[in-house]
Amino acid sequence: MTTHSFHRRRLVTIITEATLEGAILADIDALGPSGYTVTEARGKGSRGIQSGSWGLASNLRIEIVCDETLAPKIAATVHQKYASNYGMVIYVSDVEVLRADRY
Amino acid sequence: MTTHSFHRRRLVTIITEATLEGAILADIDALGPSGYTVTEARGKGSRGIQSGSWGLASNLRIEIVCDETLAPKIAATVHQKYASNYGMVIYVSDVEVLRADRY
Amino acid sequence: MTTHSFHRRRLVTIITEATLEGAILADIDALGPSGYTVTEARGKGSRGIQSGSWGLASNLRIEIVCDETLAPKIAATVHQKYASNYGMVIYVSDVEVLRADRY
Amino acid sequence: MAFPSSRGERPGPVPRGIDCFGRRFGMWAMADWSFTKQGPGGRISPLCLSPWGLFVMPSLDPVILFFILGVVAGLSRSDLRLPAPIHDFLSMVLLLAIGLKGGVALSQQPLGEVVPQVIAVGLMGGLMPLLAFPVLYRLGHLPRADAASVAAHYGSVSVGTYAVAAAFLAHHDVTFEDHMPVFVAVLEIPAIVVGILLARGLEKGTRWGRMAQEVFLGRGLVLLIGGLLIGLGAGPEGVAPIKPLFFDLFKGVLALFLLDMGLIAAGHLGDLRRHGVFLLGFGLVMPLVGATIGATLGSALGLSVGGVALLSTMAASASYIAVPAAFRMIVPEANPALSLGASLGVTFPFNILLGVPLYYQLALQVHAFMEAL
Amino acid sequence: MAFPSSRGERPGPVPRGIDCFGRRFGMWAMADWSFTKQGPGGRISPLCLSPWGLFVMPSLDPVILFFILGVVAGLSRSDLRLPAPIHDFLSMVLLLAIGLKGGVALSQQPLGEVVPQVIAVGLMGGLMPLLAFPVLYRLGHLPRADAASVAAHYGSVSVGTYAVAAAFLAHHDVTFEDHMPVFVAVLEIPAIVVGILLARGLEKGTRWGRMAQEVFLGRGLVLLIGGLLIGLGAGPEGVAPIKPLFFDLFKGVLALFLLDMGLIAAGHLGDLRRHGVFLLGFGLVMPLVGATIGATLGSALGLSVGGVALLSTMAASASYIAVPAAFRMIVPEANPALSLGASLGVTFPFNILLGVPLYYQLALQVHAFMEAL
Amino acid sequence: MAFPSSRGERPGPVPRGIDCFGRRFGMWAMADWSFTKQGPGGRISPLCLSPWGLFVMPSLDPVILFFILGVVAGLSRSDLRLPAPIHDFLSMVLLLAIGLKGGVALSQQPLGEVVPQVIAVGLMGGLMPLLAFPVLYRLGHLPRADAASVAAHYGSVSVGTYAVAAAFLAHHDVTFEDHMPVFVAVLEIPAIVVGILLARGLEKGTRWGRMAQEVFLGRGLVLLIGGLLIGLGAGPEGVAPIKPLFFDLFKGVLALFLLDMGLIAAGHLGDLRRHGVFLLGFGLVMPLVGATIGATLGSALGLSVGGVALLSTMAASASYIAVPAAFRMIVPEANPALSLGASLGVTFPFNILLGVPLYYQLALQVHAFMEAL
Ligand SMILES: Nc1ncnc2c1ncn2[C@@H]1O[C@H](COP(=O)(O)O)[C@@H](O)[C@H]1O
Ligand SMILES: Nc1ncnc2c1ncn2[C@@H]1O[C@H](COP(=O)(O)O)[C@@H](O)[C@H]1O
Ligand SMILES: Nc1ncnc2c1ncn2[C@@H]1O[C@H](COP(=O)(O)O)[C@@H](O)[C@H]1O
Ligand code: NA
Ligand code: NA
Ligand code: NA
Repeated sequence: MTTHSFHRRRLVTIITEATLEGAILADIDALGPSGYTVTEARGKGSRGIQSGSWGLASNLRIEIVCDETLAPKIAATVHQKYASNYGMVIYVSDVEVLRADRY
Repeated sequence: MTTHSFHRRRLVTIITEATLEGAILADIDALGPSGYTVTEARGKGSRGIQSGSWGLASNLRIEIVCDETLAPKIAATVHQKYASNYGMVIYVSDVEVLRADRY
Repeated sequence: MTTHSFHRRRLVTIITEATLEGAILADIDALGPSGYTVTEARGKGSRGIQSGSWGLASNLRIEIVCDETLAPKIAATVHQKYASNYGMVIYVSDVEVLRADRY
Repeated sequence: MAFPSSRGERPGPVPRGIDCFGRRFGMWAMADWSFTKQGPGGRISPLCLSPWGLFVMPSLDPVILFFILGVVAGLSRSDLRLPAPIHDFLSMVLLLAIGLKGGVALSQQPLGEVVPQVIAVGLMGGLMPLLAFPVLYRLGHLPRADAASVAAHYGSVSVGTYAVAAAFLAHHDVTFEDHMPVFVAVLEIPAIVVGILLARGLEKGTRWGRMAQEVFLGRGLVLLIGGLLIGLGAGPEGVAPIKPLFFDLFKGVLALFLLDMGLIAAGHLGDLRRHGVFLLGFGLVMPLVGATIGATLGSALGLSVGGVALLSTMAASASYIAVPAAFRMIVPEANPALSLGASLGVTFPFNILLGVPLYYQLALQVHAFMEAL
Repeated sequence: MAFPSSRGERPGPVPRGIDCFGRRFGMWAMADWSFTKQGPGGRISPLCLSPWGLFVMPSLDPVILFFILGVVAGLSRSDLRLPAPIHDFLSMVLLLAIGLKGGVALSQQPLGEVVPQVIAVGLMGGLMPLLAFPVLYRLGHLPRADAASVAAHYGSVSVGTYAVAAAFLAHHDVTFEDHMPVFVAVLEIPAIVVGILLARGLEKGTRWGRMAQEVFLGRGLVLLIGGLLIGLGAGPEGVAPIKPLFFDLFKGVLALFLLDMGLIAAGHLGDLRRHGVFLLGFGLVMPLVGATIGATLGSALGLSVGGVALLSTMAASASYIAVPAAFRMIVPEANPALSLGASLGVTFPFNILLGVPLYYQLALQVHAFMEAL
Repeated sequence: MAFPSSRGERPGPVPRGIDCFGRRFGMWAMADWSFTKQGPGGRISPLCLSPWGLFVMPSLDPVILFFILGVVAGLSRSDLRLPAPIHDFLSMVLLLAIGLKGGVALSQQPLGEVVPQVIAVGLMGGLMPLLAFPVLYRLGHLPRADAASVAAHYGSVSVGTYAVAAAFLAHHDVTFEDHMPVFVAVLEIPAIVVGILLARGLEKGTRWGRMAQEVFLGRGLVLLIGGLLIGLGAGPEGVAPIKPLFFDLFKGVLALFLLDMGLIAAGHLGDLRRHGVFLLGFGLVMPLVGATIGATLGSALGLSVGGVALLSTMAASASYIAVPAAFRMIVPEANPALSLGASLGVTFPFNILLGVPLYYQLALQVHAFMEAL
C-alpha cells in the first residue's frame, strides 16, 4: 500500500428544517464546493421539538467538506440568509482528507 | 456580507440503542444544552450487529453542541448511567460556531 | 460523579454508494476496528446527484472511531480499493473518548 | 369471523338504548355521529343513547376512533409513532384517491356546469383570508406575517377533514356531487396568494415566479391535480383496475392517516398553551364562520344537501399541508407553530370530532331555508 | 390468469401422490400442514405424499413459505432487506387488525362470560414465568436477570405466531371463539410484571410508575388494545368500511411480515451458537410444556377445539416485541441477545413450522379426553 | 360515487370524437393505446379521436398516466418524492406478485413443456448482449466496460415494463400463457454473465463465486424466484388468501411504482444530454431490434399472440435493477450513468408509452406471418 499524506480541510455542518432543502442546497451549490452530503434528522432546539414524524417537523443535516476560505463563506451566507427565520445550527470543524485536489 | 468570527465549542456525539431514545434524551435535556440532533443509525460493535431492520436492532446517533463545561458532564452522565448495559459509543470533538450566545 | 479523563482517538468518515455496503463493511471489519456506525445519506459530488430515492441512487455515511495507527490504514485501504470507481469522500478528524481500552 | 359487508344488517340488540339517559350529552358532544340510518338527504332523527352507548359510542365512525387513539397515545407519551415514509405514503394515497374520484366525476360531466362553481368557490377561498386577517391582526395583535399566515391557513382547506366528511356522508347514505374534490384542489390556491399579498403587500421584492413554483409544485397540489387529470383522462372504466387500491382501501388508509394525525395533533397542543387563548378561540370560532359561508355559497350554487355539507366543511377547515409549506418558504418570518397550533391543534380535531356532523345539520337547515324562499 | 376464490375447486392432478413414499417424513417434518380438508373440529386424516409433494409441500400455508424464503435469503447473505419503516407499518396493521377482530367479537358478546376467562388466562401468563425461571436459573445457570427475562418472554405471547395459527385454523375450516385476540392482549402483561419481580425482587429501587409506563404504553400493546377498543366501539357494522385494509389484506400483510421475520430470525441463529445448546433445548421444550398448559386451560374453560388450539399456541409462543422492549428499559442488565436468540431464533420458527399443527393435534386429543371424562 | 367494476359499461357521450381530427397523430404518438375493445387475439381497429380525446387520451391505461405525472413533476422540479422505503416496498410487492403468478401457472403445467422454452429464452438473453456489444464498442466508441454493461442491460429484462405490457394485454382482453413470468426470471441472468465475460474476458482474476453471489442473491431475483417457488408450492388454492394483496392491488401498486419511476426517469434525462445522441439513438433502436427477435422466437416457440407480444416486450426492455446492481459490484469501472441514462431515461419511457402497443402489433403481424407459412 502506498503511503498517503493527509491534507487539512474544513467541514461545515448545517442542521436545519427539511422544507428548506431545495433552496439551501441551491445556495450552497452556488458557492462552489465540490459537493455536499445530506442525512435526515430530528431534534430539539430554541424553536421546539422537530419530531421527524412528517415533512414539516423534520430536519436535515448537511455536511460540506471544503477549504479554509470557502468554509466561513458558506457558514456566513447560509447564516445570514436563513438563521433568523428558520431553525438552524451551523458548526465548522477541522478534518483531513486524502485527495487535496478534490475539495 | 459582514464578517463573522467563530467561537470554540464542543460537540458530543453518542451512538446508542434506539430503545433508549425517550430516556436518554430526557437525561440530556435535563443537563441543559440548547438542543440536540438525532439521526437513525445502524452498526457493529462489542455487542454485535445492529442491522437497523427493526426497532430493537436500530441505533441512534445523537449530537449535542455545547460549551467546554457541559460537554464532559453530558458525556460522563450518559456514560455512567447507560454504558454498562447498553450498546454505546461516546466521543467529543472541537467545533466552531457563529453564534456564541446560543450554546 | 467520578471525573473521567478523555483519550485522543481518530474518527474516519466515509461517504460512498449504498450498493457498496456489504463489500466495504467487510473490508473495514477485516482491518480490526472495534466497530462502525452507518447512516443513510444522499448528496452531490463529482459523480452527480445521489437523490436517495432508491437503492442505486443512495449513499451511506460510515463512521469508525479508532486509534492513530488504524485510521490512516482504513482510509488508505478503502480509498485504494474503491475511490477510483465509486462515488467516495473520506475524511479523518480528532475525537476524544472516555474508554481508552475500547478503540 | 365474518363481517357483514352491507351495513344494514347489524344483528342483535345493539344499540341497547332504552332509557334515554344521556340524551343531552349525546346531542352536543357527539352531535350526529350517533344517529340512525336514513335516506339520502333526509333529516336524521337523533337516537336515544344508553350509558353504554355513551361510553363506546356505537356509531361513531371508526376512522374518528383512530384519531382519538392517536391523540390519547400522543398525550400519554406512548412510544407509538408512524415512520415519516409511512406518513408520506398514506397521504399520497389519500390525495391521489380524492383527485381520481373528482377527475372521474368531471369526465362524465359537461365542463360548462362546473366552471362557474369553480370560479365562485375560488373567490370564496380568496375572500376568507381577507375576513380573517383583520381579526387576527387588530383583535389578536398578531404580527402582520403571522396574521396573514393564519388567515391563509383558514382560507385554504384540509384534505383530511374533507375525507372524514365525505366518509361521514357515505356512512349516513347522504349523496353529494361527485366532483366535490375539484373544489378541494381549487380552494388550495387563492388563499395562499391572498395571504402572501397580505403579508407582503405589492412590494417589488416579492419573487412571484418563485412563489408560483412553491404553490403549484407543492407535492400536495401535484398529487391532487395529478389525480384529477388522471381520473379525467381515464374515466370510470379506466380507473377500474386501480380501484382496489385507491377506493376500496380508502377508509382503511384514512384510518391509519388519522391515527398519525392524532399523534401529530397531540404534539401541537403544547404550542397553544404557549400562544394563549386568543388562538384557541379563533380556532373554534373561525370554522363556524367559514362553515356558514360555505353552506350559504353551496346552497346558492344549487348543490345538494350533501354537497352543501361538504363545501361547508371545506370552508370550515384549515390547511396543514400546502399553506404551511408555501409560507415557510415565501413568508418565513411567520411562525409555523402559531398557525399549525391553531389549525392542527384546535381546528382539525374540532372539525372531525364535532364539526362535521354539525355542518351537516347546518346544510340541512340552510337547504330547507333556501327551498322555503 | 384467474385465481379461484374458493379454495375447494383446485383443478387437475395435484397432488399426484400415489405411492406413499415419504409418508414417514410427512408425518413428522410437516406434521399436519399436509392434510386434506375436513369439517370444523373433526379429525384430519393424513394425506399420502409423493416425493414431489415432499419437495413443494403442496398444502403448506403460503405465509409459512414466505417465512422460509426470508430465512433462506438471510442465511445465504442475500441483500434482501425490508426497510424498518415497512416493518413498522406491517406490524402496525397486524396488531390493529387482530385487536379490531377481537373488539368486534367482544361487542357482540356478554362481557360476563369473557371476564372469568380473561382472569384465568392472565393467571396462566403470570404463572408460566414462575415455572420457567427455576429451570433457566438453576439448570441453565443463567444470571438472575437473564433467567427472569427469558422466563418473561415465554410467559408472554407472540402476535405473529398467533396470526399464523389463526390462519392455519381458517385454512382448515376450523372455527374458534371470535374473542381470542382478547387473550393475546391479556397475555402480554402479567409475564412482564412477574419477570421484573423475579429479576428485582420487591426491592425499593424499582420504579413501578416507570415500569407501568413502559409496559402499558409500549406501541405493541397500544395498537392491540386500541384496536380492541375501536372494534368494541364500532361493532361489525362500523368496521365494515375498513375491512378491505385490515381484514381482506390480512394474510398478505402477514406474508410480508413473515418474510421480514424470516430475515430477522436468520440473523439471530448466530446468537444461539454463542450461547450453547441449553437455550436451544429450552426454546424447543418450553413451547411443548406451554402448549400443554394452554390446551388444558382452554379445555377447562370450555373453549372449542379451535379455541383450545389457539390458546395452546399462545402459551407455547414467546414474545419478541413487548417483553424485550420492556426489559431493555427496566432490567437492562439482561442480555437481549439471549432472550431474542431463543424466542426469535428457535421458538418462533419451530412454532410456525411445526408447532402450530402439532398444537392443533394436541387440542383434538385434549378435547376428546375432556369429553370422555 | 360508484365505479363500474366491469369495463364494458362506460356510460354517456365520452369519447365525443366525431370529426376524426387528429387521427394521424393518434396513429403514431399513441399507437394502440387509443383503440377500442376487441376479442382475444384479434386485430384492434383504430378509433377516431376528437381533439378532446387527443388531450385526455381516453383509453390510455391510467398506470401510464401515473408515469407521465411522475416525469412531469420531476422535470418541473416539484418537491414530490416517494421515500426510498416506499420504493422498496412497492417493487417488492410487484416482484413477489409476478413471481407468484408464474409459480401458480407452473404448478398446473407439465414441466416438460416449459423446459425447452426456458432454454431457448435463456439463450436469447445470452445472445442479445453479443449483438449489442459490437455496436456500442465499435460504432459508439464506448469504453469496453461500458459497452459490455449497456449490452448486458439490454439483454436482460425490465420487470416494470413487463408489468405494463401484461396490464395492457389484460386491458384489451388479450390472453397469454400464464407462465410468462418464468421467462422474466430466466432472462435476468444470462445477459449479466455474458456481459461480464465481454468486459473481463476469461481472465483469471474474475471472482466467479463472488459474481454468482451478486447475481443470484440480488434482492430482485430472490423475490422473483422466491415468489415463483411459493406460487409453485402453494398452487392456485394456496395463494387464494394472499390474492387481495398481491393480485387485486397489483395495478394500483404498479401505478404508484410508475409514478416513482417517472420521477426517477426524469432525473436521468440529464445523463443523456451529457453523453450525446448515440446513446439516445441506441436506446430507441435497440428495443425495436430486441422486439423483433423476441417476437420471432415467441412465434417459433408456438406462443399465443399475447405470449409473443410479452416475449417481444421483454426482449425490447432493458434492466434497471438486477444488471446495474451486479455490474456496480463486478465491473465497477463501467459508468452507471451511461447505462441507466439509456435504460431508464430513454428505453423505459419509450417502451411503456409507445413500445408496448407497437410490440403487440408486431406480435399480430409475426403470428399471422407464421401461420401463413
Ligand atoms: N445545541 C444543539 N446541539 C445539536 N443540535 C442542535 C442544538 N440546538 C439545536 N439543534 C438542532 O438544530 C435544530 C434547529 O435548532 P433551533 O434553531 O435552535 O430550533 C434543532 O431541531 C436541532 O435538531
Ligand atoms: N469503533 C466504533 N466506531 C464507530 N461506531 C462504533 C464503534 N464501535 C461501536 N460503534 C457503534 O456503537 C454501537 C454500540 O457499540 P457497542 O456498545 O460496542 O456494541 C454499535 O452498534 C455501532 O453503531
Ligand atoms: N465536498 C463534499 N462535501 C461533503 N460531501 C461530499 C462532498 N463531495 C462529495 N460528497 C459526498 O460524497 C458522495 C460521492 O462524491 P463523489 O465521489 O464526488 O461523486 C456524494 O454523493 C456526496 O454525498
Ligand atoms: Na377553509
Ligand atoms: Na407464551
Ligand atoms: Na431485453
